[in-house]
Amino acid sequence: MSQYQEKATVARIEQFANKNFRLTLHCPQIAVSAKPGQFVMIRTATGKDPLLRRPFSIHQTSSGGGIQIYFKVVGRGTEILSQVKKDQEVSVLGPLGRGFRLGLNGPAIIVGGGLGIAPMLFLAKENCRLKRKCSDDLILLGAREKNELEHLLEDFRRLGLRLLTATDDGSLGHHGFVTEIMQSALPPGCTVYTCGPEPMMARVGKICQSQGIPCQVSVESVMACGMGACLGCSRPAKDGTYTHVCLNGPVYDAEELQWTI
Amino acid sequence: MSQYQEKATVARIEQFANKNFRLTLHCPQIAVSAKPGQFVMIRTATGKDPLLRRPFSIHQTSSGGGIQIYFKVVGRGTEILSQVKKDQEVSVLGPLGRGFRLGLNGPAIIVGGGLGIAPMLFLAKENCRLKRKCSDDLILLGAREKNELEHLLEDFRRLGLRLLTATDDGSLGHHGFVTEIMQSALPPGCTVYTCGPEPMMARVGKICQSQGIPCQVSVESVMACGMGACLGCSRPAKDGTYTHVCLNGPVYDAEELQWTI
Amino acid sequence: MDYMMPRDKNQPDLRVNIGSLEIANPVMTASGTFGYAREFEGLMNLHHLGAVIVKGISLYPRVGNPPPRIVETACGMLNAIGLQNVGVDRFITEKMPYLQGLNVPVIVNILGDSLAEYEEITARLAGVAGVAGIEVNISCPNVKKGGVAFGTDPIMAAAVTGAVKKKADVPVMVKLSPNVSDITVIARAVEDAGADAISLINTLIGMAIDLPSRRPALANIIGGLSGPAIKPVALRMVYQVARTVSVPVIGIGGIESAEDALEFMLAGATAVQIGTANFINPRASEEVIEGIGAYAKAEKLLSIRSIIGGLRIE
Amino acid sequence: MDYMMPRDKNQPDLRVNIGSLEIANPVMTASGTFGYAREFEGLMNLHHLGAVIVKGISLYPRVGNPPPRIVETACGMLNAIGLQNVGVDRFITEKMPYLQGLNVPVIVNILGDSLAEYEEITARLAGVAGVAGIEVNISCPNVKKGGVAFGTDPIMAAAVTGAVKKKADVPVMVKLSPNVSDITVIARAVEDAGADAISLINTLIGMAIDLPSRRPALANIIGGLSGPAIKPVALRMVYQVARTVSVPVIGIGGIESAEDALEFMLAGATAVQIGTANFINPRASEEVIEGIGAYAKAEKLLSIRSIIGGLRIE
Ligand SMILES: Cc1cc2nc3c(=O)[nH]c(=O)nc-3n(C[C@H](O)[C@H](O)[C@H](O)COP(=O)(O)OP(=O)(O)OC[C@H]3O[C@@H](n4cnc5c(N)ncnc54)[C@H](O)[C@@H]3O)c2cc1C
Ligand SMILES: Cc1cc2nc3c(=O)[nH]c(=O)nc-3n(C[C@H](O)[C@H](O)[C@H](O)COP(=O)(O)OP(=O)(O)OC[C@H]3O[C@@H](n4cnc5c(N)ncnc54)[C@H](O)[C@@H]3O)c2cc1C
Ligand SMILES: Cc1cc2nc3c(=O)[nH]c(=O)nc-3n(C[C@H](O)[C@H](O)[C@H](O)COP(=O)(O)O)c2cc1C
Ligand SMILES: Cc1cc2nc3c(=O)[nH]c(=O)nc-3n(C[C@H](O)[C@H](O)[C@H](O)COP(=O)(O)O)c2cc1C
Ligand code: FES
Ligand code: FES
Repeated sequence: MSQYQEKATVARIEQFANKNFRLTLHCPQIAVSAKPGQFVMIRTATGKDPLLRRPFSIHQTSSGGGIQIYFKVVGRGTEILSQVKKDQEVSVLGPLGRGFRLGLNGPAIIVGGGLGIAPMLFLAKENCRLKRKCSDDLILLGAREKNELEHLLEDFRRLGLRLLTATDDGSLGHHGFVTEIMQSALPPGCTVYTCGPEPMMARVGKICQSQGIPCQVSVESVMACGMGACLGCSRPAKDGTYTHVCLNGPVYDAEELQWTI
Repeated sequence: MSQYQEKATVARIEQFANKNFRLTLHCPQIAVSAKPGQFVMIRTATGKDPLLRRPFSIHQTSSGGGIQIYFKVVGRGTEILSQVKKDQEVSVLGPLGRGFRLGLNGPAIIVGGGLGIAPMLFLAKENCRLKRKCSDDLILLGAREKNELEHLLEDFRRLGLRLLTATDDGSLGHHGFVTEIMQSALPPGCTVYTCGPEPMMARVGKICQSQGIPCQVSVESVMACGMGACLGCSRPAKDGTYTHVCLNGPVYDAEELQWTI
Repeated sequence: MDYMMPRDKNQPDLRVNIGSLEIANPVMTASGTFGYAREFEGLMNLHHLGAVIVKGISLYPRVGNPPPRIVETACGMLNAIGLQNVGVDRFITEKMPYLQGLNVPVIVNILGDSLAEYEEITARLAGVAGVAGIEVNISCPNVKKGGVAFGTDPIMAAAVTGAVKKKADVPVMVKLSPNVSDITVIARAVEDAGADAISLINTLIGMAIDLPSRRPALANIIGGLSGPAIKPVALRMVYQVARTVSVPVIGIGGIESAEDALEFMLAGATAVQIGTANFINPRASEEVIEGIGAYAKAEKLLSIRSIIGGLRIE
Repeated sequence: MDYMMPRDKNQPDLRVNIGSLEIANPVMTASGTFGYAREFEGLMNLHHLGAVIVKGISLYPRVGNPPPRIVETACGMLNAIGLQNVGVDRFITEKMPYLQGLNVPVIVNILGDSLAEYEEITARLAGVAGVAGIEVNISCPNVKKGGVAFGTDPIMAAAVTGAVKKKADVPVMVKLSPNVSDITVIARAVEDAGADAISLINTLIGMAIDLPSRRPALANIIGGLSGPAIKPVALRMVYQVARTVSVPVIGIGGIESAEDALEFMLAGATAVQIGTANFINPRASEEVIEGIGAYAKAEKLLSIRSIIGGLRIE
């Protein structure tokens, strides 16, 4: 498992919704070794404040040595990151964590909500590549409103997979939660992959459990190091101990974790 | 004495020598009330690090509401400041301190060295305006080498005053210290104004003292507040007490201060 | 004396009580960071302040330490001003007239080398028009005890408190030093000795070195650390003390915004003081007051008092 | 055991001694910030380290605190990991084999609830191949004394030191807590009790609050403050302790760069530890070593030892 601390160059920064941005970084070592579901830790400040790196899922990689992250401005770190300029240098550490287990037989049902859509593009792409046949895969994406989704759809559409959308306000696709369209869409023998807000993932996990379908979830946690050194990113596991999201995750079998719905 | 905390807009940033920059800021309230020798305190970071504002002399003001500072990158604050972009917002506090006493009869001999040239342009201009007749004023500017000086000269030349230069390496004007050309150039009844490295100012002060010529110096000190609130900017005064550079200075009669030459 | 403006019934009630002193809002300026207030008159509306706490005053004038007196550190600064001040007599004649005109409670921060000095300053301040409170800085070295700070020993801290209380005709706040093993022991000692309120924290003792010259960055070698860097320590101590004593606690340390101030109030502070932030943003205290008001309105609080100590812990 | 590589005569001598332990350079990784070293193997050259100090080990495994365990603060962070670790037995069987292979001195940081526990861990570590030193974390609560930290009382601090010394077959460093009124008292106590070296500082106790939820930011309410924010406090304490004791002092607290490390050495530290900086820059310790080497070369120092305590004070 190779990891790198690279001085990445900003290749592109795009603003989608009001607070949603997509950042393309040139960091060839990380790009070539990244797996879907893994993440990077990025230094947002040049000074000592904010001090810690911020974790972001890898949205996709390019053969030219680029990686993309898709993020929302929620605080100071993401605010600074949203203001980077082309050609600026940014320190990126990665790839980190355990990604999705891919290439399984049967249809892949990929369920992303909100920022949880970020890792799903890389996942869908790579899974297709590994499985060769992916015509029965299905992508379900949910967001609050249309403009949080539409800019991302283009890249997903290019994969040629079946794609359904849902928005809380009905401005695009199904009017309601993405879990509502998922419920009836689970073919036998499928595997569900999900990332999104905790309640959404808990719900997805529960649906899968009740139907006996395997479900991989990508979860978050506060992180200081992202590489197993600080033990800060603990999360209660099913067996009563703690698991460390940066090392044992961020992807888990839904059953390994404790969920409060 | 009006002071303002303004959100200034960067109108222009110019790089002169390797580490020397000139920054033009639009902050009309400060511009209109500034006097030569006064300074501003600028926040360089958007985060909490570096925490404190940095002091800079006012290089010149424009009737359009602009002020200029001329600075050298010596640490983190000035590094950040050298990287501002046009239209960026920067918080500026000023004008601060007591400036030069101007409009005195007799020739003004203006001696600036290194970054100490910064306040001298504003001084020369304003002094000319107040005195009306300034054909016998003299400007002496020193620096380490040509490219630290030449970009600044244009604005000085525009004043139409007599101007002599000196460089440590002889690449422009007199080869040596500016104090060497000053020594012989002091006409009777003149007033000397100076700003530059401590040893230079001490030397200038001493020459003036020996010839009985009044000498105003602009000095530096570390500063936290720039407005008399922290008492951090103390400097030993002649009488054994401390003076506060931000309030009682930065301009003093050379005789008020203790000098070590 | 009544400092209160008639209250607008549509605005949330920001008043809080520090012993018998009612202040219009919970925001004061910290000693040594706001001069004698006048320095800020052009940059903010001084009348809006909950209270002004002036630079520490001693019995006799002090010239302070040689430079350098300050140095920046990560998210903070060290100062070794050396308690420069004009002395209590000149303070009363030269500074009080202006301060009194502000119509804002003036709290005088006092310091001394000995119990007698604390007592004497307090005596001279008694009856001075405009003085609404006294804040006792006990982080000063006790000359009689070989320079150990009054504030690091519960017995000495109580003795200073008692000495001041004996002569004071206004509420007395005691300002604690954070450089102690157990802040609650000191807090309890000064409460028992009669303190009407406890303010904390004063600066942490720190040091910086200038590598190129291999010299201490401060002429005094060590100095007091303030600013955002110390906020977590301050918040912890305020939380501990507020759970220990029953007098009002005033939170100080790295407060820059209304959010910071509200966190201190949740931890148990009745009011807060703005220190180093004044240097960076001269309008900091006014903005904190505005922000607290906006929060109270948004959260539909009838009185800001309702959040004091309101930290949710299960 | 000899950890030394044959020394290049054109390179400055960076070796320093911690009691009887000679290390190749004065840079160690701080306990709890470097895992068990293996986490960093792909990102830096572990063989370059002066020493590795591993995450604190207790007699029995500990699961640690519930989340959230960490929160960022201004130029720092708070942690309340809750001393999660695999316990001394699994440490020896699972972690030591890899560590031993590094050919770098391994110092084991130990912690306990009682004197007996400290003693027993030390006994189990005695004779374990690869263990080059023990660092005693005395910031832990003494269960018998109602949870007061061993490190805040000179008598308890000395007792722990004595208990560990009794069983240890390698040099013993005692790591001091900064949450005390007078660090020199504790330092003297542990030196008298036989400590071979003193490391400081451990974290300052702090707290953070999440305003929107009105809850403590850490599940444990309070946590340990580390990072650049605490550097001035650490530097001051190292300076004070180095002037008080004659055993080597190891400086810790907010060190991110060679400049920081050199400042601690000027203040009297024989070596330093890199903590929080490892999280931000996994190569931090290696870069500090390189930077110290470059400084020694530029300043034409025959040995880095010549700057220890070299602060110029007139
Ligand atoms: C493995 C992993 C992968 C991640 N991938 C992505 C991604 O692809 N895209 C993305 O946008 N984010 C992602 N995140 C979340 C991202 O790391 C945080 O949003 C970011 O660290 C916030 O930094 P900040 O400095 O802007 O906010 P801070 O100033 O640190 O926090 C500001 C406020 O936002 C809250 N906050 C923190 N994290 C979140 C969050 N995730 N959502 C909402 N509020 C939050 C904080 O509690 C705080 O109140 C991921 C997190 C992890 C652990
Ligand atoms: C009243 C006043 C007016 C000033 N006017 C100007 C001006 O017009 N142009 C200008 O360039 N500077 C001017 N200065 C100096 C300027 O304020 C400092 O250079 C600046 O604060 C350095 O900030 P920094 O964060 O880059 O350096 P820091 O990171 O704070 O310091 C980096 C290193 O540089 C050293 N240093 C600090 N100040 C200076 C200095 N003046 N010269 C050389 N080394 C220094 C520090 O000791 C430290 O070792 C003025 C200072 C004062 C008090
Ligand atoms: C420059 C300076 C001078 C100070 N002078 C005093 C003083 O005279 N008396 C006092 O009790 N506290 C003094 N303090 C401490 C502050 O009042 C305050 O307790 C401390 O700075 C922490 O708050 P802050 O982080 O908001 O600055 C001073 C602080 C600074 C920075
Ligand atoms: C996440 C974390 C875990 C820590 N765990 C331990 C520990 O187990 N034992 C110990 O003695 N110190 C521990 N420390 C303290 C560090 O070793 C160090 O003393 C402190 O962080 C100050 O140094 P720094 O500012 O460089 O991080 C820990 C610190 C952090 C941040
Ligand atoms: S973030 Fe440090 S161990 Fe996971
Ligand atoms: S810089 Fe604060 S008083 Fe001068």
